[in-house]
Amino acid sequence: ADVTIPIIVKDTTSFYWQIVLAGARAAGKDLGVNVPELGAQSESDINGQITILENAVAGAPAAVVISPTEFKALGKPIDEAAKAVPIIGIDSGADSKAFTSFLTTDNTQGGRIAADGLAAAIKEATGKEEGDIAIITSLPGVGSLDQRHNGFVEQITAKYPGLKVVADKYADGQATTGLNMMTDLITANPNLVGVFASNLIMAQGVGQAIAENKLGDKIKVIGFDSDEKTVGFLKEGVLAGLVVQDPYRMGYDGIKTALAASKKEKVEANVDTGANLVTKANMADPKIDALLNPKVN
Amino acid sequence: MSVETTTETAPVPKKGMNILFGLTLLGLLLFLWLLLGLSTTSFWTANNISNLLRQGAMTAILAVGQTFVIITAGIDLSVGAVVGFSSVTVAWLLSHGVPLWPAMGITLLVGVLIGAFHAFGIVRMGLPAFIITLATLTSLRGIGLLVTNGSTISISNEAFTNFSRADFLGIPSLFWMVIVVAIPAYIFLHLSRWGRYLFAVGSNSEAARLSGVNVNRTIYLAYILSSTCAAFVGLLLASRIGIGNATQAEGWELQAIASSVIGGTSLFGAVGSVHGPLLGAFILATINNGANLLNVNAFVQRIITGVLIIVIVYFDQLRRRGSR
Amino acid sequence: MSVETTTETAPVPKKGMNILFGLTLLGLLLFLWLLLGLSTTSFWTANNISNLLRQGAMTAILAVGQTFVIITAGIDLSVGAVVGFSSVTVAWLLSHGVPLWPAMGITLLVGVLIGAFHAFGIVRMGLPAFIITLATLTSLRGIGLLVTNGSTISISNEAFTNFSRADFLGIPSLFWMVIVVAIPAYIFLHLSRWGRYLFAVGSNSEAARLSGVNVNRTIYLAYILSSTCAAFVGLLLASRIGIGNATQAEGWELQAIASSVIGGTSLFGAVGSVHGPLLGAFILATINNGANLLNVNAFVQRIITGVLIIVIVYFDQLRRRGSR
Amino acid sequence: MTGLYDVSHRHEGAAIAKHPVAKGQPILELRGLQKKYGAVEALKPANITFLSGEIHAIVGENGAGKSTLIKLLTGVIRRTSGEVFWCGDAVQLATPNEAISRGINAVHQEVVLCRHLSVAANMFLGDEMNKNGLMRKRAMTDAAQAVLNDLGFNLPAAALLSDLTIGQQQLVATARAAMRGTQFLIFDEPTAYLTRQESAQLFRLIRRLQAEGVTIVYISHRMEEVFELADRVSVLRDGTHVGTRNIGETNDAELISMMINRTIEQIYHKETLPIGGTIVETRGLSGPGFTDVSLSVRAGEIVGLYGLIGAGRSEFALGLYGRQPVSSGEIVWQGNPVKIRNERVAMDLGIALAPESRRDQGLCLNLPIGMNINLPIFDRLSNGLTINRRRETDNADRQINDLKIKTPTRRVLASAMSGGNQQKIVIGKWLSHGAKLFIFDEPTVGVDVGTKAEIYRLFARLLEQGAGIILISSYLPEVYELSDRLHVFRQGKLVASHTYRSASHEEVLTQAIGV
Ligand SMILES: Nc1ncnc2c1ncn2[C@@H]1O[C@H](COP(=O)(O)OP(=O)(O)OP(=O)(O)O)[C@@H](O)[C@H]1O
Ligand SMILES: Nc1ncnc2c1ncn2[C@@H]1O[C@H](COP(=O)(O)OP(=O)(O)OP(=O)(O)O)[C@@H](O)[C@H]1O
Ligand SMILES: [Mg+2]
Ligand SMILES: [Mg+2]
Repeated sequence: ADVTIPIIVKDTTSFYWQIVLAGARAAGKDLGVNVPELGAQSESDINGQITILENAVAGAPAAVVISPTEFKALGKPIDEAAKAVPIIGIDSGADSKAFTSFLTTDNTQGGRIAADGLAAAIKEATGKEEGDIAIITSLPGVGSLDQRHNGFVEQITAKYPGLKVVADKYADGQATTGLNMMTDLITANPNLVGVFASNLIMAQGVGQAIAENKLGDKIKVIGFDSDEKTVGFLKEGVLAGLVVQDPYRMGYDGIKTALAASKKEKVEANVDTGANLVTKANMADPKIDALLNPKVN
Repeated sequence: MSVETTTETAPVPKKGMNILFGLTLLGLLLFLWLLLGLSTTSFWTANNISNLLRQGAMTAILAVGQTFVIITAGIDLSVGAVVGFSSVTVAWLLSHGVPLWPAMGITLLVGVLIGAFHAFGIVRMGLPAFIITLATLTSLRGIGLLVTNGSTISISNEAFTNFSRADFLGIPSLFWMVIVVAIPAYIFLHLSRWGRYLFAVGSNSEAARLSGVNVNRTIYLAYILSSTCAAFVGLLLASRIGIGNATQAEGWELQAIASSVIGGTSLFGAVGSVHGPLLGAFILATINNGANLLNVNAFVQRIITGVLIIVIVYFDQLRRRGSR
Repeated sequence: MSVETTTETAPVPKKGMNILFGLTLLGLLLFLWLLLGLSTTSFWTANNISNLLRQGAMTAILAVGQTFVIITAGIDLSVGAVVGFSSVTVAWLLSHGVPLWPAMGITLLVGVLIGAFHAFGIVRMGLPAFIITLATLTSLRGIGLLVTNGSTISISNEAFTNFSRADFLGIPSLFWMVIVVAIPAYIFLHLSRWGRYLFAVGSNSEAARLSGVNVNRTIYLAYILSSTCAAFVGLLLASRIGIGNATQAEGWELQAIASSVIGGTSLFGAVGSVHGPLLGAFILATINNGANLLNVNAFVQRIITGVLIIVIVYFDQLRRRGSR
Repeated sequence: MTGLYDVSHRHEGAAIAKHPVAKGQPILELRGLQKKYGAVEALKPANITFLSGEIHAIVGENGAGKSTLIKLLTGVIRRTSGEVFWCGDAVQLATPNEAISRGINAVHQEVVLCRHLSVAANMFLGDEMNKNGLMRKRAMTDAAQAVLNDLGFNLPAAALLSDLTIGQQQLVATARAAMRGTQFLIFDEPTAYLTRQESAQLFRLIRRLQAEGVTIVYISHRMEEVFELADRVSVLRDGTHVGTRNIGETNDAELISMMINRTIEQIYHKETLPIGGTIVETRGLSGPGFTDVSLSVRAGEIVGLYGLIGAGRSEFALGLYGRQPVSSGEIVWQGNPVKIRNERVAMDLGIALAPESRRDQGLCLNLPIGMNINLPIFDRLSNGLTINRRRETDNADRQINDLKIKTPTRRVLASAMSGGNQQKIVIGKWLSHGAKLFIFDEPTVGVDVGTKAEIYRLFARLLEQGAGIILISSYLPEVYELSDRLHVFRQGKLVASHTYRSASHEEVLTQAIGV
């Protein structure tokens, strides 16, 4: 395999991106492509990702698959890189027209799905789409989290006037902080009926707070992404739902598309890999089950 | 009024002052609690006080361990990484079928080894504490991520994960753990000769050595205690969030150091106590808890924390200077 | 073989050793380059060398600023936050219609003010450098997030954003900026009397004061230089990423400190140079660049970085001890 | 501009001595000058006048306030109240800078220089030679070397300060003060770490400065120096200025009784005791700084070690104590050959070392006095896990009483003590520990006459209890009068040995210098 196609994710220390990498790895094996797995170690490390992109391009690969960590910031570097190699975007966009192909999961749409899911769960529990809700964001200044946040707020304002966002919190990327914030929110807002925890780590922390206080029936939590822990929470009814993307497919198809592009084959310019709401009710679906249990290793 | 207070001959509180100072910090804490009680309805609920005690507990234990090191005029930047790494260690062991008690024992032992490695680097290799602990910080996170492949290991042992939620005599078990650590720590630091040796080494290691103090052993002791406290906190964290994850507890080292300094520990060594860092940690926890209850903007909360650190440490300095 | 090297009576390198040591670090850097040239085909390409020079540039400038502070036996933990805050400042100013040059000037001025505030805290309020800069770290991130409302501010000024990608005489503009900073820094530190005062204050501030050195002013100078370097790096970062974002450059302070120490600066003060930190920064950049080219697992990369920091600083210590 | 050398430009154009003061007229007047540290009144309101061109000695017990007075005059600390008139003008003297730019300079009791800088850099610190904004390093090194040579100090200007011994550092501080254009120069116990020979050089320097019109203030605990140098002498007691005398109109006895309010018949307290068995013997001991030293100490005797600065006596002591590795030779302890690998081994054998530098080796300055005194014996004060508080405080208080350490309580930090009192803490620490062999390295540096006599009496008490003492001192009268056997060191070697008073001062000195 002398064809090299590096994949650059946003944060190698997160489970979500490890699934993307696993998909890419599988594609590499299937297609006989050498796939260096690259990425910054925090979604907020923009400069780090630019650096990695530069380094990757310097290795003269056949193509590069990248998930831009910030829309505006990665625009120019991708323009620059695209002069040398075809660039395939996955997950999130960038301010560049140079992508050969683009496989997204629309994070804004994910936020909207979370809002719908939360409203439905609240309605199921209380009979009405009314009450106080809160948003907990893992880290400020991260593009995809911002989009989820905005999509969520947009949808709530537009469709569910009865739901009121009483707290809009930012943590520091630590599950414990999410947990502490949640316990304090419970204390401060006795009428809280729902929470949107917009990534995996926050869903874990918030879920733990709900579990500790046995409030799964009263406070409905929608998380984002999944792992063993949060799926367990879902089963126990601690979490009401998870918005799950298809990271495995994104990684797999990303490499596949990149290989095609490097051979100058025609590839589709835009692919939406979609986002799904998983609840206790539909988690047994084979399609959903595959999403929840990706073949990571 | 001059920089001399920041050199190694920084002023030191008198014995009596020490207790007074402890009281004043306690006063500050009580004052904050009073204030929050007046401005929110939910602060003085049993539930919230439990939460508060839980929230401050882990930093408090880290801060006590850190204080031993700072008293010897050292610093331990690795504690956050050790916490994360320990959560991974115990989760990994449990998921590989190791029974609970041995798994916890091994995790603590790993803490001991990490501390011994730090002391080795300082004593035998002559490295600055800042550097060796910074290096382990980096490496430990890497090892933990490698073990977990960047993801988390769930802990299914119910007994273990229920522990951090449990209460005993109405007080959260996590806070009991603070007491379990603080009492021996107090005896060690304030009543035993080893505590005195920590102070002596921090004040003038050459004089301590010529007085027959085993300086190297004292340094080993300090760093081992710090890392072991951190490993212990790792266990608590794993129990609390039910997962092992190498990137957890990021930045906790700075919180621990800040708690310690707020609690009157001098970064130049030879000044510190056990009760100070505990109060410091709960003051910081109260600030966060209060800000959450008052629904203060998360960003404003950061600003307030920074400002309060300056204010508290400044008044501490004033008090000490006054006592001269 | 003893702990005394970690107290304020750390060994002092001889004059001649200083240059030799610089050479040896340079040797290490060249050795790494040779090694990477042999083990990868892509290392010695014009493109990659440009990348390397760009990647090391920002840390290098931060490390030089940090070195001034460390020489006075201080520390500046805020530089990463200042970088992020400056990127927000310049982006905000540009987006509010302030022309480019004034916007950059104001950003640098903000850096000066932050540094002055640190020195004020240290000199007038008697706070440890660790604490005051830790507090500003926290607060500045908060302020930046508040200004941007937790998001980013785009920079539309093409001249500004193209700068960091430009070359001049085949050398990346970012690396030119290193030279622009390093030359005056060298003259300042090694040839002017103010540089000598930095060393004197770090060695024994009381002695410096008694000799009529204005210790306070020297400390102001050191912290202002450090923060201004950081603000300058903030401008470069904003130019490179085309946005202002308060959470950028997280942990860069530790990288800057590590670069400085790898470059032979002593955290106990009074030992340091301008060329050392530059070499240190490019050694770290080379390690990262090489690991990427060799497709080393990102987690293993962390482990290697930690281990290399220990090894390099250890050999530095050995060399110094040998020189006594 | 006055001063010996034309290398300083600090005062060019500065307002130094607007009205030149004629010799013999008041140049500096203190009116009600007072300093309080919290409740401690270190200096009670004092009225002292210094006359232009005189050598004015200040004497007093430890903690009498001498250094405090000097620190006030040099802007190191700020006064609590009172006025100071310089050349007739009221001045603040709020910062060292102000004092220096008026021409007031000092060589402080504790050497305060930057150990990371070169000798030359230290000498020019704050007063560098510049050209176009850049330092002229070469020119400064040359100029510094010229000054050192001219003063007869055999020191390399390019060396790092940390390579010098504490005595040599003292010389650098002296050379520096002499070099700076100055009108008023204060020496705070400059000879504490100096031997006879260097002291003589220093005195020549002081006389040269006086001839140039510089006013000198000279603080010392050595009476003979005061009588040799001074024109007038002021006495402080407990922070009070008790009087000023013309040197011709007073004598030893009067000054001592002014200082301590009583008289001392005999300073060098020496009892002849029966000499016991050999406690320790070194055979051809070599290590860093000393080679082939063979000597022995018997119970009941004081073995004195004399030599010039850097002769290797302290290094020998540290080697014997296990602090530094011994490269060859043998140590025999009460008949058995032993290897002393570290300090703990030495202590367990029964060796105690009171080191020479109280700041660097002797004291934990920012810890309380009591903790310092008890440091070697905490294991003995503990019952298993915890320390017995009662025994801890009793022991500290006993040493404070016995040694008359001037402090309200054992809780005061060691850093708040005067130089001499700090020295007493170091000694007290080892008295409470007890030992068979005591090594005292410069035990009376900075200690006042009265306390010196007490320390010598303590020596006698230790000897009576069957201990042996190695006394290292650069103060010849002390070693000469106290030692049962006196060994002379030169360049790391033991070059001569004498029994009690068997050689003259001159003979011993000649052997130490080696001419
Ligand atoms: N920083 C300080 N804080 C409190 N008290 C102090 C401080 N410095 C000095 N003192 C006290 O002031 C008094 C005078 O001290 P000073 O150093 O002037 O004595 P001295 O005459 O120089 O003695 P010595 O001969 O021992 O050097 C002493 O009682 C001392 O304890
Ligand atoms: N760490 C060291 N390494 C090498 N040589 C040293 C060291 N310390 C001191 N020396 C040298 O050893 C010699 C003996 O110094 P030492 O301090 O023992 O002399 P001393 O007789 O006690 O004189 P002093 O009166 O200065 O204390 C000196 O020449 C000194 O420069
Ligand atoms: Mg004195
Ligand atoms: Mg000596």
